[in-house]
Amino acid sequence: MKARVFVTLKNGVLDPQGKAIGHALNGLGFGAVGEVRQGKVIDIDLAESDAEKARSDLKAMCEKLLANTVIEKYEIELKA
Amino acid sequence: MKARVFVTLKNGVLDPQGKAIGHALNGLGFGAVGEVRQGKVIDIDLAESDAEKARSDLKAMCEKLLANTVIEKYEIELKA
Amino acid sequence: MTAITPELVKEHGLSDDEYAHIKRLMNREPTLVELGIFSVMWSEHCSYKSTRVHLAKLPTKASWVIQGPGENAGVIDIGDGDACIFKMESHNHPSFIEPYQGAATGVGGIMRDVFTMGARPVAMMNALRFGEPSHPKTRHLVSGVVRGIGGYGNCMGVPTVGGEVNFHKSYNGNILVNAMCVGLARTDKIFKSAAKGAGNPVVYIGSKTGRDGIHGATMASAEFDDASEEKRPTVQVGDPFTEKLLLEACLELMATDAIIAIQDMGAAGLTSSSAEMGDKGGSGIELDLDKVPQREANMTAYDMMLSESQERMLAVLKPGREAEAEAIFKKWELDFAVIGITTDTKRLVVKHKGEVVADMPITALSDEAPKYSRPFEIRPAATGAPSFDKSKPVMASLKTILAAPDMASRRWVWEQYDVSVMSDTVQAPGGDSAVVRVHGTKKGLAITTDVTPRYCKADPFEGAKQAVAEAWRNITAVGARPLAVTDNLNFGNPQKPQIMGEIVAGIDGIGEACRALDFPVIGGNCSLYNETNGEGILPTPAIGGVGLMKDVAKSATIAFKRNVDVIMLVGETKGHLGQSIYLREIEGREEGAAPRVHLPSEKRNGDFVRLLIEAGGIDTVHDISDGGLLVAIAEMCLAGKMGANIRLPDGSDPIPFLFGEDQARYVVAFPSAMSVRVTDTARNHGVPHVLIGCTAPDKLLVEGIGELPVSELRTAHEGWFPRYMSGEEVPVTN
Amino acid sequence: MKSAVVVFPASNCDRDAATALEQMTGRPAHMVWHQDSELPDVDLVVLPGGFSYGDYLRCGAMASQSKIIQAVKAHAERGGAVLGICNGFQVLTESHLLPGALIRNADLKFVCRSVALEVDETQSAFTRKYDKGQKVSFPVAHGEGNYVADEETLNRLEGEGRVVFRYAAGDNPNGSSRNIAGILNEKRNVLGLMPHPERVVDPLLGGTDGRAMFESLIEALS
Ligand SMILES: Nc1ncnc2c1ncn2[C@@H]1O[C@H](COP(=O)(O)OP(=O)(O)O)[C@@H](O)[C@H]1O
Ligand SMILES: [Mg+2]
Repeated sequence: MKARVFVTLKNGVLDPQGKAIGHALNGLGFGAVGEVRQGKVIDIDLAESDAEKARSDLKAMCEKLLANTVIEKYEIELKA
Repeated sequence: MKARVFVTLKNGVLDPQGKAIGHALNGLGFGAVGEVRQGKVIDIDLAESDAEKARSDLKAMCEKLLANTVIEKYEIELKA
Repeated sequence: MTAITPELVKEHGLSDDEYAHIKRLMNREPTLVELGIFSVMWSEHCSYKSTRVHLAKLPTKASWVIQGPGENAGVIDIGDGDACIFKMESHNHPSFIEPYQGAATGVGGIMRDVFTMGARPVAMMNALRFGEPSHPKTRHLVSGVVRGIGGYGNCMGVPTVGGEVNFHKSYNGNILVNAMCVGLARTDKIFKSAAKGAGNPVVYIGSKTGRDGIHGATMASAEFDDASEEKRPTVQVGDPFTEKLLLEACLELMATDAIIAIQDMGAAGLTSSSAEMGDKGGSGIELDLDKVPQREANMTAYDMMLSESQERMLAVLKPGREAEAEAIFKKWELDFAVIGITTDTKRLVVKHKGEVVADMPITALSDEAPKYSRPFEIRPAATGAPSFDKSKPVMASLKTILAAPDMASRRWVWEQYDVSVMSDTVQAPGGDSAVVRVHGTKKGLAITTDVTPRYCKADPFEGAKQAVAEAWRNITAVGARPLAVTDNLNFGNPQKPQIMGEIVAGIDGIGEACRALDFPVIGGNCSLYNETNGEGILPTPAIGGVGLMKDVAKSATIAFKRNVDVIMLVGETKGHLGQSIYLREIEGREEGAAPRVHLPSEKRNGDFVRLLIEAGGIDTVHDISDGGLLVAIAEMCLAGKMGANIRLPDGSDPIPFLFGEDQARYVVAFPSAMSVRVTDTARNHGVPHVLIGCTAPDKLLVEGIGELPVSELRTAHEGWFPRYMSGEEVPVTN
Repeated sequence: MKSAVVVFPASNCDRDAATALEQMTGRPAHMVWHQDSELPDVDLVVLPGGFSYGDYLRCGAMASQSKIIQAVKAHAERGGAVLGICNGFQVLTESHLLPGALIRNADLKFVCRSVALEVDETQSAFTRKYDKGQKVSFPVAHGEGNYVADEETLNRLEGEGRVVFRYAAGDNPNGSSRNIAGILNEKRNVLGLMPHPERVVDPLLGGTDGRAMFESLIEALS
């Protein structure tokens, strides 16, 4: 099974990278660009066929390691 | 309009981060974890109502700035 | 089996004659894998086929040289059982394609060259040349290269302590990224690459092999990889984390006596490392590719032999020591595999999936590799003393020069490098040489990289001499004794007689200067075919120099230190403006003869300056290079946060005197009480010298000419780089 | 004072910390491998600077999952002193031994230079030999030293005198909230800071302003 985990900054947490990207895009002439936030996407191959189990494992991985829940939130997406 | 851009390493390009994360997850007891690849997700607020135009702008942003097309590929997702 | 067509031969960069020679050596048609192996081993990069005959003329010996050119890096004896191991290498082309990864893997590669010999890297340098600032790619390249160097070196925990940055339009489409690594080992613990003896296990350590940077990738992807949807990226991605583990694991293994030979997998990875180890050991090597740790599925033998995946090493162990070695690499969580064995056949035999895919005499890859005496044409050197406008205001010119892209402070660059990790950096970037203490002792290494490409363009021979002389001078200026150099010869296409002429003259110039200064060449690297649209880059033979001082506490720095110190100019000033920064930045011309280096004067003046520093009490020295005397003094004011009052000697012509780039000169400052002793010593050594003023608060004043607050000079000097990089300013220069 | 330095894969200021400790205390520090589950009997544990696990994912994240961290937590729990420098500070926030987080420098660049700091708090084992408000100069060398925490946490840190070092006004190298350079835990026995005190104990290497931190610890813990 393949899983995709999104780790993004919580609202209100400063995002220097996103800010810099937004600034650079405006500078390149993309005037319609407003706020930009950057996060991580982590693609994981999982040798697990039970979706329930996979989801609960992924949740544990996020809590333990993949996200710093002080400043980040996460979403889990399971694929095929 | 909101857009989400995924920037990930092309296949075959070494992903040191993904490799280290996979290794760490295995070490934490998540034995089912196989290959891990890490990429970026960039969320963009766009003051643009024409989806066509938005998509072509986003493509230009990816080519120009968001993705390093020598080693990275990108996907664009438009949301309402 | 794939038939070897003429197209395939051509795509492998081999000429018809070369291919005919291969068939003779093999007594048959090579297999595709063998063709690939020949193509990389006979490439310019691995075989030095255009330069070998000329490089042989360089002086490489001295009583303190333990290892000259020929191993992964050169080694010198620095006393007390300590050895210093260093080397410089280019990563020009990859850095232009992908500046971050190109520069990062360049740093990683040169570090492996040094630690494969048993040394712990202790300092990094980087010599960078970019296109003109107004070129649309330049800013992006500067940003990526500097981040890449920092990204890799900082993670490794090795301080990056200096380098060079130049901008010139000749590099618009072909930047130069030369990185130098300096390491320390014990003289009795130096590791080499000769795989002596038969029946010894060949082990693979480090990262897994992927399809990174495979040569002839266009061909290969069509031939063997119809399944893959994307064109294979030829860019290698660096993994400094793995390299750091590899460093620690190798040093741990080296502390045992299990290793017979070890060699990093650099360009042409498994191929060149195994061929070179077999060649040097006079043995054969048999590899079983099924045992190679692989990152991707379905890798072919061709892929594996030609892969340039980073962070890998090949070692030959004493039989029976495999388990011990494996335990060390397991601890550091690195791949370890026995992938072959040494033999007494002097052949490289490669097996894959039960088949022999290559079986070739190793000498065919080394001794039999082509060696060319290419035709060359030595272009006459530029001559003449250019005219200049005597009425241009000196102080305004000084300010302009200090803010010129080639002269502005490089703080923006070096602040992105960890300069003080390892707690031995006595002099960080900003001075003449970096000074790094030998851990746990009072001794120090002085390290510099130098070359002035515009001189080399005007006069390849004198320019190359000057590069060596300037390196020697920079080391001397901190009070160290120059010991040896590594070079990085960056030139255009050697198949053009004019370019080949630059190469030959350049090597001759280096040779002459190194001989005269007792400064042997112990290693180096050639990067040829650096061209933009058929135009060669400025000839750029970068010189990395290393020197030794007995007591780092005595090292001199460029900063003025006390008010009313006497300022002395050492060396003869004729006011040479040809090819000077003044001429280029103020008059807008690059012309005239390059300054000549009179090597005996260089040696005499430098030995005198070093003597002063070593005797103690003299702590302020700066050599005079780009920009001439007034620029050197301004730099000393800036570093010392104080000013100076300068008086021109009677009868001197201000502009040539203040901005001329005559060689073999230094500025020295000391308390007036020492004047008599210093001038007497100078006289006794026959060293031309003149007292030209004294230090002062806050202002740089040239009597009868003008003055400027040091703060104003600082704004000019510090401002350009950050402003340019933030995108505010794109000046048109050179 | 007995001390230990934890070595994570790709720590790179471990030797610097050990050298400074030995120079200041006269005895060698124990080097402790991250896979070990026990600490030797020491007064001070140092989590050194560097790039543990390459700083991949997030700085300090993977190191915070190392076996030894349980022992470090127990040591702190018992009142033992813990000093996290640079990457060590990041490990401490990732292990929740200290509040908040360290994110990318505001200008996104790695920065290595000497910065001016103010000692804000001298009521600690780490800083008792400094004067309150004293200006000192330590080098920084990091890409992610931008301290963030919610307002409540920041107010609490300030209110409880747990902000120990601040970047002097105008010399904040990373955009850190309220110029915070180093903070204490509630029990005041765990200090994390981005600047490197261990790089300023030798006059030949750019200053001695870091010595007072080691002298404070020696006095407090011996
Ligand atoms: N790429 C770089 N990385 C680090 N330091 C650099 C770099 N380029 C220049 N520097 C530093 O800036 C200072 C001035 O450089 P340069 O003018 O080339 O010196 P010099 O004329 O003495 O050879 C030196 O201390 C040098 O080490
Ligand atoms: Mg100099």
